[in-house]
Amino acid sequence: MKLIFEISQRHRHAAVQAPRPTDISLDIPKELRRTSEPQWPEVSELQVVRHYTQLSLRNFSIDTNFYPLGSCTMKYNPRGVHKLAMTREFLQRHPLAPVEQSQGFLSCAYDLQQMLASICGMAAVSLTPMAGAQGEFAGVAMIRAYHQDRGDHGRTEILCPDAAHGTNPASAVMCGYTVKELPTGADGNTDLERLKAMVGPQTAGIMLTNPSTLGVFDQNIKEVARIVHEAGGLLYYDGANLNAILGKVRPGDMGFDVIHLNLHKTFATPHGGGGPGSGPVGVSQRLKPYLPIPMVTRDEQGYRWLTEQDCPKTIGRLSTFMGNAGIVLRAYIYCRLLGKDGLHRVGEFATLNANYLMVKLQQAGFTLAYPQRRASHEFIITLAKQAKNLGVNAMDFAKRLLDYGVHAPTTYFPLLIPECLLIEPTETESKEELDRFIDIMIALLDEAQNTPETLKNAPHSLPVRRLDDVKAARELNLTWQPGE
Amino acid sequence: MKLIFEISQRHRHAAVQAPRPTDISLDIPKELRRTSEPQWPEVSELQVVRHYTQLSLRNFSIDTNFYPLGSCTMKYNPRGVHKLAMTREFLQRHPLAPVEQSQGFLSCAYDLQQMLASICGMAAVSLTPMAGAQGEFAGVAMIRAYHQDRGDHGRTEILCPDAAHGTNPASAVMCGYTVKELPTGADGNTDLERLKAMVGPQTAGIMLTNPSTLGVFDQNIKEVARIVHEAGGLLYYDGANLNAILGKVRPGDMGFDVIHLNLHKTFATPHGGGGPGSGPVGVSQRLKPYLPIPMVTRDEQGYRWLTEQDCPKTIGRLSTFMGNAGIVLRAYIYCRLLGKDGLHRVGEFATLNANYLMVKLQQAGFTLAYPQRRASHEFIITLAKQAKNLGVNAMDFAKRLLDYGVHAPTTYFPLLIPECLLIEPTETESKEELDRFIDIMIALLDEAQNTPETLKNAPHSLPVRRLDDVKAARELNLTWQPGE
Amino acid sequence: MPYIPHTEHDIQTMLETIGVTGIQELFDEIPKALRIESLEGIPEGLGEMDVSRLMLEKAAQDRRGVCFIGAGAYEHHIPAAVWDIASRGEFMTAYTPYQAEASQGTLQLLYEYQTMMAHLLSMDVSNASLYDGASALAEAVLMAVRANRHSHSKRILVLGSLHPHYLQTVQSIVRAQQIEIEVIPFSAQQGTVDPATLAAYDQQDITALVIPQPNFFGGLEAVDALTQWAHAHKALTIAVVNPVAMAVLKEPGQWGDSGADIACGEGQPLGIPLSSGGPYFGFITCKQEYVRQMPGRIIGCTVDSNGKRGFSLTLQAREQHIRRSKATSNICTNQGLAVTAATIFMSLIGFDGLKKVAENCYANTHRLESLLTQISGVERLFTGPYFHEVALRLPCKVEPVLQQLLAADIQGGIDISPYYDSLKQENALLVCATETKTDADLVYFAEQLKRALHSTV
Amino acid sequence: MPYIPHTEHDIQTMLETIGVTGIQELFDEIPKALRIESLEGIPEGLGEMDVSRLMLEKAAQDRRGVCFIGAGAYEHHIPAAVWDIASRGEFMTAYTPYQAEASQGTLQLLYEYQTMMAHLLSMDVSNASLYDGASALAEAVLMAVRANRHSHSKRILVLGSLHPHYLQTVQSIVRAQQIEIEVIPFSAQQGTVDPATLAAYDQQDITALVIPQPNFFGGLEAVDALTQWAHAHKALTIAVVNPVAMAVLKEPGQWGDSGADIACGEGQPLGIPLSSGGPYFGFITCKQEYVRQMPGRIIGCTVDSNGKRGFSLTLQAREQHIRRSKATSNICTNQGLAVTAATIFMSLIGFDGLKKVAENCYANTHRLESLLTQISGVERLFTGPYFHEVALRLPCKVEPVLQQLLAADIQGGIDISPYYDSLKQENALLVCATETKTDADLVYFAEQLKRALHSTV
Ligand SMILES: Cc1ncc(COP(=O)(O)O)c(C=O)c1O
Ligand SMILES: Cc1ncc(COP(=O)(O)O)c(C=O)c1O
Repeated sequence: MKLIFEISQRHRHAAVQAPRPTDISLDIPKELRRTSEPQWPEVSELQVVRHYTQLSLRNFSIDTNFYPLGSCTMKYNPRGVHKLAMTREFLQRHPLAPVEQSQGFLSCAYDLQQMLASICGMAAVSLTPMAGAQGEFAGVAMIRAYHQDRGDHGRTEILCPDAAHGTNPASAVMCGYTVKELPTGADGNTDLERLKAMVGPQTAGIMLTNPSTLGVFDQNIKEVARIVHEAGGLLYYDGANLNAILGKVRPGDMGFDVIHLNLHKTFATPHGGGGPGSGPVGVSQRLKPYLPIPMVTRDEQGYRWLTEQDCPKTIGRLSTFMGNAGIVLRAYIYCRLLGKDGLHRVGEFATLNANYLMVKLQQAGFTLAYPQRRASHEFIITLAKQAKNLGVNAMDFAKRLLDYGVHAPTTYFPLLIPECLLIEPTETESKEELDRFIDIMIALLDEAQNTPETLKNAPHSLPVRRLDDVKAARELNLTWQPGE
Repeated sequence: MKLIFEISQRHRHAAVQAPRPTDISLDIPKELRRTSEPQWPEVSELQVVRHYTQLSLRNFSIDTNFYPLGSCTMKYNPRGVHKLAMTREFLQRHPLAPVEQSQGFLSCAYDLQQMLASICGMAAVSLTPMAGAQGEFAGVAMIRAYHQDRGDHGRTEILCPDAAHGTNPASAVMCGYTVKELPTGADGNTDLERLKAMVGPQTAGIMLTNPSTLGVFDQNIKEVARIVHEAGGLLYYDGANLNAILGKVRPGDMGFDVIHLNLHKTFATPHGGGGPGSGPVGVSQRLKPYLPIPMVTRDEQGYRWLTEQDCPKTIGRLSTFMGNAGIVLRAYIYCRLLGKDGLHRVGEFATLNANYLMVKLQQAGFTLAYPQRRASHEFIITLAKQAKNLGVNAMDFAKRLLDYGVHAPTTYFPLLIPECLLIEPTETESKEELDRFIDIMIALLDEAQNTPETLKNAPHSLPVRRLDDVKAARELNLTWQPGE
Repeated sequence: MPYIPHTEHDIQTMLETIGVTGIQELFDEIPKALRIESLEGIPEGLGEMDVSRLMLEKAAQDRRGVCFIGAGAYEHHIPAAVWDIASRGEFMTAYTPYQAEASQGTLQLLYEYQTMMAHLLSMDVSNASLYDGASALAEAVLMAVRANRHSHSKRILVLGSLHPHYLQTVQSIVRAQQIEIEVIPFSAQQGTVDPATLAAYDQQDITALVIPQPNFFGGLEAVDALTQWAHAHKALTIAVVNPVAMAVLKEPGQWGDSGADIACGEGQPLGIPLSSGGPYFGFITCKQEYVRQMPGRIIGCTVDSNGKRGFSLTLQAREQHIRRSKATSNICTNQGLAVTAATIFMSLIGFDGLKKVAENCYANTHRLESLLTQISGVERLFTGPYFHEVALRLPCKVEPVLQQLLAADIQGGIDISPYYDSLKQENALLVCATETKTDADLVYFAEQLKRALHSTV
Repeated sequence: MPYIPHTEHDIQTMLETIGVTGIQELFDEIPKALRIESLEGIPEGLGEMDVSRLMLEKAAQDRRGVCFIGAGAYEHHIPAAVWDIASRGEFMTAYTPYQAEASQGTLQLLYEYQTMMAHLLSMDVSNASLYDGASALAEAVLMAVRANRHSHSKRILVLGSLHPHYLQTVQSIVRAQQIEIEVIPFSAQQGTVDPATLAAYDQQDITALVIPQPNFFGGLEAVDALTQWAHAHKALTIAVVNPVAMAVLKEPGQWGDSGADIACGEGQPLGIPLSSGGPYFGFITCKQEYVRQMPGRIIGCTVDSNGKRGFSLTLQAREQHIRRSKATSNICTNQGLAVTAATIFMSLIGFDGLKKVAENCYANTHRLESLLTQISGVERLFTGPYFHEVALRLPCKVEPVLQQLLAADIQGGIDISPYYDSLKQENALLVCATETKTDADLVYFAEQLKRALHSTV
């Protein structure tokens, strides 16, 4: 397909979109002014509509495809949530609009803070982090602020399991910590002996997600909490997997001191081809003073902002305004739609779907990473056997699935399981859809045995065949140039 | 693809969409109550979203394809128009809401009446007809009312050219008239001698469109008007082709007494897979008393409705309320966006595109129906030669175009040109798009000569191959039955 | 240039290709005297930004409080997904599906629509839409005249409790075809037609009987007896029904012994916003034997040249583009997009949901009626069961009361006295409370009505 | 069950397959003591209809008049097509394009975005977005520390005229990494930084200099001289710019002799609604030589196994999912959909349109300034050119005046005195009038301000 630049014509434009020319001439010194024109497309409105509509058709999406993408919680995000968050008045509200004309939005933010705190079993929540990773940063920064505030300056390490998501260690480093990798036990639980050996006065904290990215619930969690706390460290909960346990168990009760949530996984924001998300942080009582600002509070006059004046120990501001307010609205609306019982069911059915799929795939001949364990909302199969015997690896399975109209599961993550697929069906998919997926997986197994080339050369039916990533990185072409 | 019924599961539903159950029991006599359940789909919200999104992908549309569909004016309808017409307050306005709370909508309707009247050169406009055909009905009904009002009861015939759209004779018949078909001259103009021979005291009127559906402007129009008027008949203008002459010539000035417009062709309403449209009628002074109600007027208190009380001679009401009000809004918004100059340009560029395409296709070896004439906004090519020599007919060309991602032109209409394609590019398509179409047509000509089977078996790349229309009509299957 | 992509260079190249020197030359076949140079009476064009502002200002003038008006258009909850999907470019900007292979999306959807409507009404077949409820009834009348081979009178009986705008529309549309419309008066006490009234026509040749259910006052007609009478007298039965009411009321296919022959109505309650009266859509369904008399487009299921299932327009020989002056109707453009929305709506709400909607409408209107009739001087105009609309008698003229309610941000129904000679002296108010109204809304209405009456009487 | 498709029958079959008797059993690995039976503190679920009503009530509380607030978020016209297309399910509900073959739509769009941003700023390369303007600057600072091989101090100079929230955000984010932020005071008269002030740092090891253009007060910094100073002292230049202003102001790639090294900023003005501050998107661009230090996702153009052009994520070795603790940033989810909208916006508006937007913003704010400073006691706080924001001095405290304006439905700007010690006594008001304001709006503002001052002073 052509690039928008390649359908551009000099002096064409979508005329009604620009304001009228002004007659005022710009009184700006010459040396501060632009002199050249950028190579932007010059196209008509129909061309724009057609081009981007056509582009959209070259995507998989939840609206068109099943997406069993582990760790990503690709579930149906209600259209009603999106539409209401896009209400004209909400879109038009300036972030610095006076509180007198903002009570509607502020009340939603306030109520969401309360609801999330109670869902997580935490004392307070700040909504400002703009994605999971920024939530992690905020969380670890609070751990740091806590230790420093107590004059406990020797704590320089954060522990992360080897199965942790890449953002965990990256966030810890951004907070000035050294990261130590904690190995996982053969049963998928934390290896308590290794943990005991690794904690000490240098330990600022540990970052965990439970259920972990291995798709199992760490049964030793209370013990882990005890060990880390006794060593003076704090526990960080990566809430990316909250969908698994919504209404079933609360991170605060497990012993965690701080948590971030991914509103774009669990709370109804579609992924938008990469974002935006929102990563609120919740904390136990002792970390409350350090929460990032702004937050919303309520007094006799109504709802108002909490800023650094109200929160002198805050780790500070993480964005120009209050983070991804529109995503906050979506989460609020989603919570109100599902309510107590609806949220409770999310974890149940996400878990039911995952366990069903796991059992069926095992019956179909796939190898589970943790056959002894229950699946949480996700589980792992390993294709190590197929890779070795048939020369068909996890990536080949993934690409071939695309030909069947199913998005590939997460591949090669967590890193410790060779040739793995991390599969998360979510609660919004029907049994028929799962059964269809199982049938396809069985067909793939058959192809792997009989026509392995079909997999190795997949995909066959997409707009492009397998892409040359090496060339992309070697001969960097990141910007279209005229005459290309 | 499956039908929605085929993915249904007993007791599944999109739960948040229904209100809560009530505790009131229905006090309705048993014999008035429903006892059975219809076979409706029972599906989840995600299933609905995915099913209908997937279905949408099996359509051609302006947003995805070039649509040179003669007589249909498939141009780009600005997204801004749609969005503004979908403004919450407009959508929520009840048709019987008091005028005090309706001045916004009423003012748009009023202004549109005025603008359309001036565009057409007519004295007054009623917006109520719900599509072109209902506009025709209203127009002919007014002609009838006029004659009857004058006690002129002997006029029983309406003349329609053989090239007329099927709705013209059908509408005349609905108004109780006999239709006489008027042959077209070899040059595409009305055959004046035949006309003279056909008019008389039995002539109620004539229905024309100019430029005609042959894609040429009837140069004898003033003469036609004189002949019909002298015979005591009135002239009806089918405004489906108004896009061709917007701002260039006004039907009122040509001598027409009544006109309908297709707002869904010329004034920015997309076709919606078959509708809705809107077919306002405009009339000269003498037909004004008969306009269908309701209309909008303005006095000191503001805007208000005109009803049968105000218009005792009206042909009456044509819909429950005021027709397709939302389409009326769209036309108003479109007129305000384009304004005087913008509307003026529509006809110019629609005509430029058509003439360019016509000349290029002729150069490429296609046979024009009227090679001596200018194209209006559309023109006709005839594939009679190809049909005879190569056995490849207009339908084969049409179906094969689909494989190239271009919607087929109108085929086999008007009926008097054998194996014809009626081609209307519209003003919103770029020269590049026209050039691409020309290249495809050349390729098709080549295929017709060298691999005619490719055309005869087309389409090849669509969701279905050529459909069996005979079976569809013979073994009627109009309703899915459970267990099918 | 707004929405026109041509650059100066394009224009020059194109003109050269054509062999003319300017665009004006392309119009040289139009007699000079007829040509105009510019459009008068049209303001200068505005940018999208300015028009947006203008339209939002206009929209603000139409702001309104709680709406208790029904009378043929009903405020219902519309799931966000309905218009989100219906507005996809591929549905919204597609043409009528004449090129079936390039329109399988719309065609399959319409086939699903036909199925849902037929099943909802227990009728055999449905078409793919007509304009709206009133014009659908007009088409039903014309269809009955064609279909009833036993009758030659072209006389149609219509219950007087039919929506007055429907009656007017039918009259406007069938007038020229020598069809006679006879209105049967409704009982002043019940607000419905007593089947016994029909005895007056026992000896006449009647082509069809039109039965609204519920009727204009929300009242419920004795559909079985009426249908039986019609069939006994070789007249066809035309049902005019509210599709939401069909979730709880006996559906036309079950009326009498053999069911109504044609059932039509207004589709608006199925996911279409009020939007000042349109675009809505009319639905029409009938018994299989009358399908060839059906007006409008019909989609059929067939196979492609590989034997694969597909859909296409069928029985086109009924339509104007083939049959011209002998077509069953002049309709061409219909209400496709509204039907697209309605199909998605029906899939989302499901029959179970539709039933809850109907029950809530019923409950709210009955609760409202009981609140309002507790106000002294306010009473029901008629007795008998009703669905989600009820006619009340006020102790004073209706208009001034409605004006006062407006000031309290209530659109309190409509004054129906002007519609009927028999109600001229009655101060008759028609109110409706759909599932969208909360109990607080109902109570607020009652309070405000009390207050308004207090200051008016 | 809301959004859960399982029927009772499905559940039973699935449980049997798994071999458990109930869903609860699936949680049996969770220690009993930890399990909860229900969620406290969450209200009962509501239907979509009830939630819609609730949200519209809340929205009504946020209704507002004309907005003259800027300060980092700007009200611009957004063509309807922008969000109509961006909201298509295929864009909105797609995941991050890790599976390139199934994501060519998003990937090509992002490649087009990168191109447009790079060209707009005359920089070599752009990434695919960061969170927002302030956090983008924080990332730029971290990037500069990694990229500047000549400097070991981790000392960053920041012009004091930078948006105070940007400064705070940078501080929160880089604090733990021993990076020192030094703020250069702005001239009390000009409201910009005099390049001569930098002489104080001539002898120091400076890693980077942060230059906002326009600055927080709308003022224009001497970008050439500042850039020259930085480069002469082996410091990198980080530009923080408003993308709309780039239509008329010299773009970072042209600053000084060799251009800024990194240019970043807030993307909101490019088609993103105000929406309470987000989701917006941060953009970041740099010279080719620093691309491997870039944070966030980058799309590259490549070929498929048939040699056909295609797009994929590239340089992933910089990112956390590959490099983990050694990544250039922790960012993962970014602002994809906002960038989708911005790309469509830029295509629709074109550079010519963007220039008209910028010129209208300039004209409106200058006209507003001239109207307001005609009011006695109101004057400019600083001299010198400004773009579409201007700081004024009022004759009295700002807050009460703003409150009075609110009553006239005007959001009259923000009180910036609290942000700076040097402005504490100044009654400083920052106002902005974008292209969305009409002349009538400006005149109305002036009238109301006059009135407010009259009653306050
Ligand atoms: C387990 C886990 N942790 C953290 C993250 C990071 O969240 P975000 O992408 O919102 O920054 C993700 C998301 O991809 C994740 O799956
Ligand atoms: C020439 C002509 N006349 C009349 C009509 C009928 O208009 P409508 O489809 O709006 O009823 C059409 C539209 O198809 C047409 O092309």
